[in-house]
Amino acid sequence: MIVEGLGGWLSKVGNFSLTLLIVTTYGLLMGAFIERIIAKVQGRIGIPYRQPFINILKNFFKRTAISHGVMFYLGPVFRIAGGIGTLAFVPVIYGDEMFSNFSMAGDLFLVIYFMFFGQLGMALGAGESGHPYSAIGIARGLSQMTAYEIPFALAVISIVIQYDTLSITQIVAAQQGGWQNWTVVTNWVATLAAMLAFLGMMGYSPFDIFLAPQEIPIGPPTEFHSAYLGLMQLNRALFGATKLVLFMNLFFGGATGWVELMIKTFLIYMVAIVIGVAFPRFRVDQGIRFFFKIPTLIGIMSIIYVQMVLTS
Amino acid sequence: MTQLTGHSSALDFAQPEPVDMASGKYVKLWQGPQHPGITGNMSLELTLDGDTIIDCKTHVGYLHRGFEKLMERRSFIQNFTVVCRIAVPEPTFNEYLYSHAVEQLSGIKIPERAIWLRTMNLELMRLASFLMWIGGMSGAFGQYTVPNWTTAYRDFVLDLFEEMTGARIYHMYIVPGGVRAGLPDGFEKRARDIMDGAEKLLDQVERVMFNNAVFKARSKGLGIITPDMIDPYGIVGPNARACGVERDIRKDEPYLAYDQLNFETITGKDSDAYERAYLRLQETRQCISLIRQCLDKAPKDGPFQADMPNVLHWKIPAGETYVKAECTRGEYGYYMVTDGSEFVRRVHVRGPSYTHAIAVMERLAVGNNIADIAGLMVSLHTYPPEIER
Amino acid sequence: MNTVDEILDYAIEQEQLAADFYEDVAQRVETAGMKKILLDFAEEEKRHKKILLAVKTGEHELTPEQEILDLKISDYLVEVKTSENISYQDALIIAMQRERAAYNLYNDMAQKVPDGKLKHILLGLAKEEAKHKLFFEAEYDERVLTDN
Amino acid sequence: MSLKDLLSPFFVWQRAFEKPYTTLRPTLDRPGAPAYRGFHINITETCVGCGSCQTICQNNAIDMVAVEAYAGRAGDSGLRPRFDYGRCCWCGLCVDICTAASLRMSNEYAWISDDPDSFHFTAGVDDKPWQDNELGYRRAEGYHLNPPKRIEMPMLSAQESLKSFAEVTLGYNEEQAKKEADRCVECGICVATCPAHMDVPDYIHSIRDGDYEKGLQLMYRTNPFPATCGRICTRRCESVCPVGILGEPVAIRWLKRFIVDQVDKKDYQRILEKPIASTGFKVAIIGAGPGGLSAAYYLRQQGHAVTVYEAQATGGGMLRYGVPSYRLPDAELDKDIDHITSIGVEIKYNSRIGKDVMFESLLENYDAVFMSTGLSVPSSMRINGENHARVLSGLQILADVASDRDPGIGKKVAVIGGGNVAMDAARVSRRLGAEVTILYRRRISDMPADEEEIHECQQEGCTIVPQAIPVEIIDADNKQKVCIKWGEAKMVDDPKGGRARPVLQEDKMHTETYDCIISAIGQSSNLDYLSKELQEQLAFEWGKLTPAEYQHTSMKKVFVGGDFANRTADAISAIEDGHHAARGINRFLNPDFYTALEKQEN
Repeated sequence: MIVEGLGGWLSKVGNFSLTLLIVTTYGLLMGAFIERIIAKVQGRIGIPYRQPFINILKNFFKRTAISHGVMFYLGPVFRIAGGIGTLAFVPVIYGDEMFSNFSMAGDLFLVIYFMFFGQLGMALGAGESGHPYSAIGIARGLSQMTAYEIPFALAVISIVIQYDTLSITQIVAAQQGGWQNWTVVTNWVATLAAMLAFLGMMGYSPFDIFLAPQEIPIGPPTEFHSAYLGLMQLNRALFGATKLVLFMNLFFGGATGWVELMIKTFLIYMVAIVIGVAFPRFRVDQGIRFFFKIPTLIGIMSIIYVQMVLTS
Repeated sequence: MTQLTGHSSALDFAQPEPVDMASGKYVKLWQGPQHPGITGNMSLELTLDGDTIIDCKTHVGYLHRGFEKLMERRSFIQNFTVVCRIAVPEPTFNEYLYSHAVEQLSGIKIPERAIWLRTMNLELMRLASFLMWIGGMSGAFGQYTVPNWTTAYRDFVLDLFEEMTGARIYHMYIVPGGVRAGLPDGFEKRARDIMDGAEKLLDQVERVMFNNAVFKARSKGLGIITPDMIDPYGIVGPNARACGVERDIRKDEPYLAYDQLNFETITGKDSDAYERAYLRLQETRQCISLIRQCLDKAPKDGPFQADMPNVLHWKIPAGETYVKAECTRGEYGYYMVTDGSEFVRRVHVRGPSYTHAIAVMERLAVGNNIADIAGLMVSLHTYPPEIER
Repeated sequence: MNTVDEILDYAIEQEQLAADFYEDVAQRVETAGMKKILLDFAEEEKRHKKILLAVKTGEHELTPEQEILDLKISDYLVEVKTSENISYQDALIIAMQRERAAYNLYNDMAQKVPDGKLKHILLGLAKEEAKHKLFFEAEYDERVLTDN
Repeated sequence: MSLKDLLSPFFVWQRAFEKPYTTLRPTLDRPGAPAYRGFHINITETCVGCGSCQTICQNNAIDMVAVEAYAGRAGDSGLRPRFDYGRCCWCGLCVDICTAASLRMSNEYAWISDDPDSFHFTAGVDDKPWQDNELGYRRAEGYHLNPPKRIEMPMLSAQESLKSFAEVTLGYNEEQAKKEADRCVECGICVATCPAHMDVPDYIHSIRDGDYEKGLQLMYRTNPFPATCGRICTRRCESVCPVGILGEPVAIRWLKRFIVDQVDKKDYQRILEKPIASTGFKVAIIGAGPGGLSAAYYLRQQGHAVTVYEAQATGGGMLRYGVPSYRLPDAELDKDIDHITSIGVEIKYNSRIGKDVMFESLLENYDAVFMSTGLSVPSSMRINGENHARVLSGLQILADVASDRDPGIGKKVAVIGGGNVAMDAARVSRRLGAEVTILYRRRISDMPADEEEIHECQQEGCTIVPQAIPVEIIDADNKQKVCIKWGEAKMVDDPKGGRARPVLQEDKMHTETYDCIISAIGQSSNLDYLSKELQEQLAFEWGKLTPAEYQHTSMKKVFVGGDFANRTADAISAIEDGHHAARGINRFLNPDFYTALEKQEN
């Protein structure tokens, strides 16, 4: 029994490693593809598909010569730990034992925690650099996160109430049997709130407040370099893809195969891009005010909607 | 929202109370000299109260190449390769004004064709500069699509320059005595094609950038210049025109072929960042019309250079002159003193960025959010290289 | 003088005589420079002789078809006599006129013999002399007729 | 916030379905514009190494470096521009100023190399991939940074000039001279070409500065005949002047004349250097022509006592008797000669060596002898009838006119020859009222005379009949007349190169009658004053000799110079011979000083 349990564990770890590899690669490739789409809008040809891989490899082979202290370097490590942690509890392919990862009864809470974890690590690391711009960037990033977490949390609460479960696998299971069962149809109010939060989460215009190079150029991508920058880039692909998978699972019926996953995640991603290339960036106060207003309102409405319409 | 610490209005020039940094309430932040939100190597020393700027000081000196001094040690012809570097995005105005000053002092009269080619060259430069500026304005507020379009189109204009002058940026085309060459074969058609494309592009830009909720939210009401600030601050060009002051050297004191071109001075109402941007968009359209007029009217042949002495030991009689032209940012001037030797005694370059980026910027920045500094600065259209000649 | 060899022998002898002539004049002129020039002329004649010897052994072919430029300078110059203080101009005139005489001689002879090997040789010799004449005439044109 | 403002931005997506602005491989897909100012090309064969590119470069990115292959070429400094691409700003001024239009730019703009030294290269010499590029920046037609046309010399009109022997050229005024001086690019190629190595760029510079006294000082360093040379110099300098490759060369001769014209004769003593203290050595000079007097001047400057022996009644030699006064007025020649005598050179006129004074006695009484007796005997045509009484020598006519004698040429004359003497004889004849025909055996372009002289000659109404070979002089019916028979020539190219040769066409003969025929086909030397032994000892070859270093002959004390000792036979060469011989004589007289100096240098 113990041996069997250990064996199961080991195979789970192995399976997760494979998932990790696939999701990361997919994340990088999709990143390049999205870059090319943005480039097309901007009238350019864009980067080759291999570019994200080259960037990461190059950065990994670089060494750093300066030190800002241990926490500074732990920042990116925390960050990727957050990314891997998030993925670890998100079932990627519904109904496939191999790609269900460590999905369990309360994984939704865990995932939301992990999503926050990386950001906090980053905040500690970048804050360690001592540059005022870093502090400003972190303050901006955290305030925006707080702002979009509210509608997102409200939306999640709404679907938790709707499906009466905290397990992502079960939420996906509840949406099986056709598109009419997807949350986006059954609970479109929560989906709307979550998708607005998603815009903030992805950090494209008009919510790229914490990256804003014209305003605070000394943000994390400038402060970190060499392998640490590589870790961050890797995380961006991994974490981005994981978030998409999570959104797909929660609102768009999950995926039963890789092709379905790719199509769905890509389309979800495109929501941020379609808006991102068209608008300039909000000022930080404008951005936060935005989330506190409409999305939050919609989030509250979604709970009311769930209570009044769906569960009654 | 614009609240000036220690100042009652923009025209209050009293020394402000020093900020009590020891209180720990404030943060000092250096925006620049290496900063994507600054239009060149320049630095703004910002004192922040939270996200709000309560004091702004402009620091220059990072870009000092001493052109005015360099020119005193170079012959008159050699200088013409130096001056274009004073304002990188629009070198041609420097070339023209330098050449014009030299011609005035040495009594050279340039031929008709050179006058037209110069006018066209200056307008093409204005177009290129405005296209880049539109991109900068858009980019400063985080919209990255428009910059890609306009810089691409600027590149097409630079292609025209490349054909016409042999170089993309430092054209060195307007030489004392005239211009360096006539137009190459087929230039006119290509120029007209690009003008048509640029016109279409500007419509697109207006639709995407100016009819944009977020852009309006960011730029409206930002950095208002009132008409009574114009004279005390020496504000010129679109910045002044945007608040309704009709001031354009092309109209007021026509030079080159401007008196033969058909155009009206464009003015705005309230000079905030949006108004200034919109005014420049209209001026960009006007540029296209002027270039077309130049293409129509410029003589196709004839000399393009006046009779010149041997430039290797060219001496210019003692004298002094001030010449000016309307560049994209307003009045650009060259004050030149010669002493009869082979070298210029003194050159002073008056770039509009000096007032715009220092006095005006320092005053307008106060009370604004740190996020708006880049947009504000770009909306004033400043070029740090011309502050430090 | 009816065989090819005889003609060639005659021609070779003539060249030798010319060389002897220049050497003889060289003995009599007073300036060293002029002496050197005349000895150069003699050398030139010896070179001609060598060519003819080569013709005789068959190592060299005469080319009667070849067109040789005739500058016709010597045709209209006065006769010059050799003397102790002969000038360079005069020496050249003498040389030109000697070559012209030889050319005329071979040419005339060629007119008198029937077509065949002999005629071929005679015409070839005439052309050879024409070449020599051109050499001196070109020298005259180059050095003497500078301003003219 | 209107709905339009929310939706309108989405028009950005329109662009996504259009062709991108960018290209995949920019440097390959998009070559530079045809007139792009890219990397430099230098056609080193046409380049003369004037260095104007180096002068104009505002960044000192160009250095002129010696290139073996072009060393020692005539009219070529042997230098070629080397570019330092760490400094170059691709302004193209070097292309604009290039006098030979050899420097240009390719439209190549991308160059990657891991060898930093390869960005420092001599264009056209160091192999670069763009050297044969057809496209790139060239100087536009009609664009000049240096006026291509020279300032016209004010001259008497042809009608005016025919009336008298007054000087034809009037000289620049100050404004004209300064303008012309301005055209000089100060390359110094002329200095190397000038036989006397006059410091041309510097004295032209002194004109620009308005410091004519300095200009005069500079000229006297190498040439004591500036007034003369400023009028009649054969100016080989101008033939190599790089400004003349694309335009007209700088009028160096007229500028030289301008300087002299600005300085009054009486100021010469004050301005110019005085001789150093006497050395006690005595030097004899035979012939008061340009060679002899030049040697006399520089020897006197070195403190030696100098005596010049001259057979004629006045000095100047060929300058006085061979050059008509409408080209060189006597007063100007006197200006030069007077300064030479004013520093203490003694000239003994009417003293013919071999008759009045014996050469041997000079050898005995002087420490060194310099001979410069020139070419004074007219060459003969060696055609029949040449000794006819109405066949005159050009030289004789010029000498007669110079000495105010009537040469008696009549009303219709033929001049034979294409040199300067022929032109002078023709123009003098025109002034004497004759109708002149010039017969020349080659083409006009082959004439050895100055182009200017040929032009002026035609202006003044002389008829030039080119490709006319005189073959015989025939007695005319009248004793006062003479007939000439001449044949037309056709030009035949020399297969070995060299100039085309005229070949007489015997079927195209003409016979004309003239009042006289002036033969001007060259001169040779008259060495009658030397015994045969001496001629032999001095190694004269057909009237000429080639001296050793410093104009030294095989005789210990004897130095030679001037027309009979050089190939070029012009005034400036004679002047340099004299100067050079003066240096040689000085070394010869002070051997210890020079050996010590050389030791010091080594």
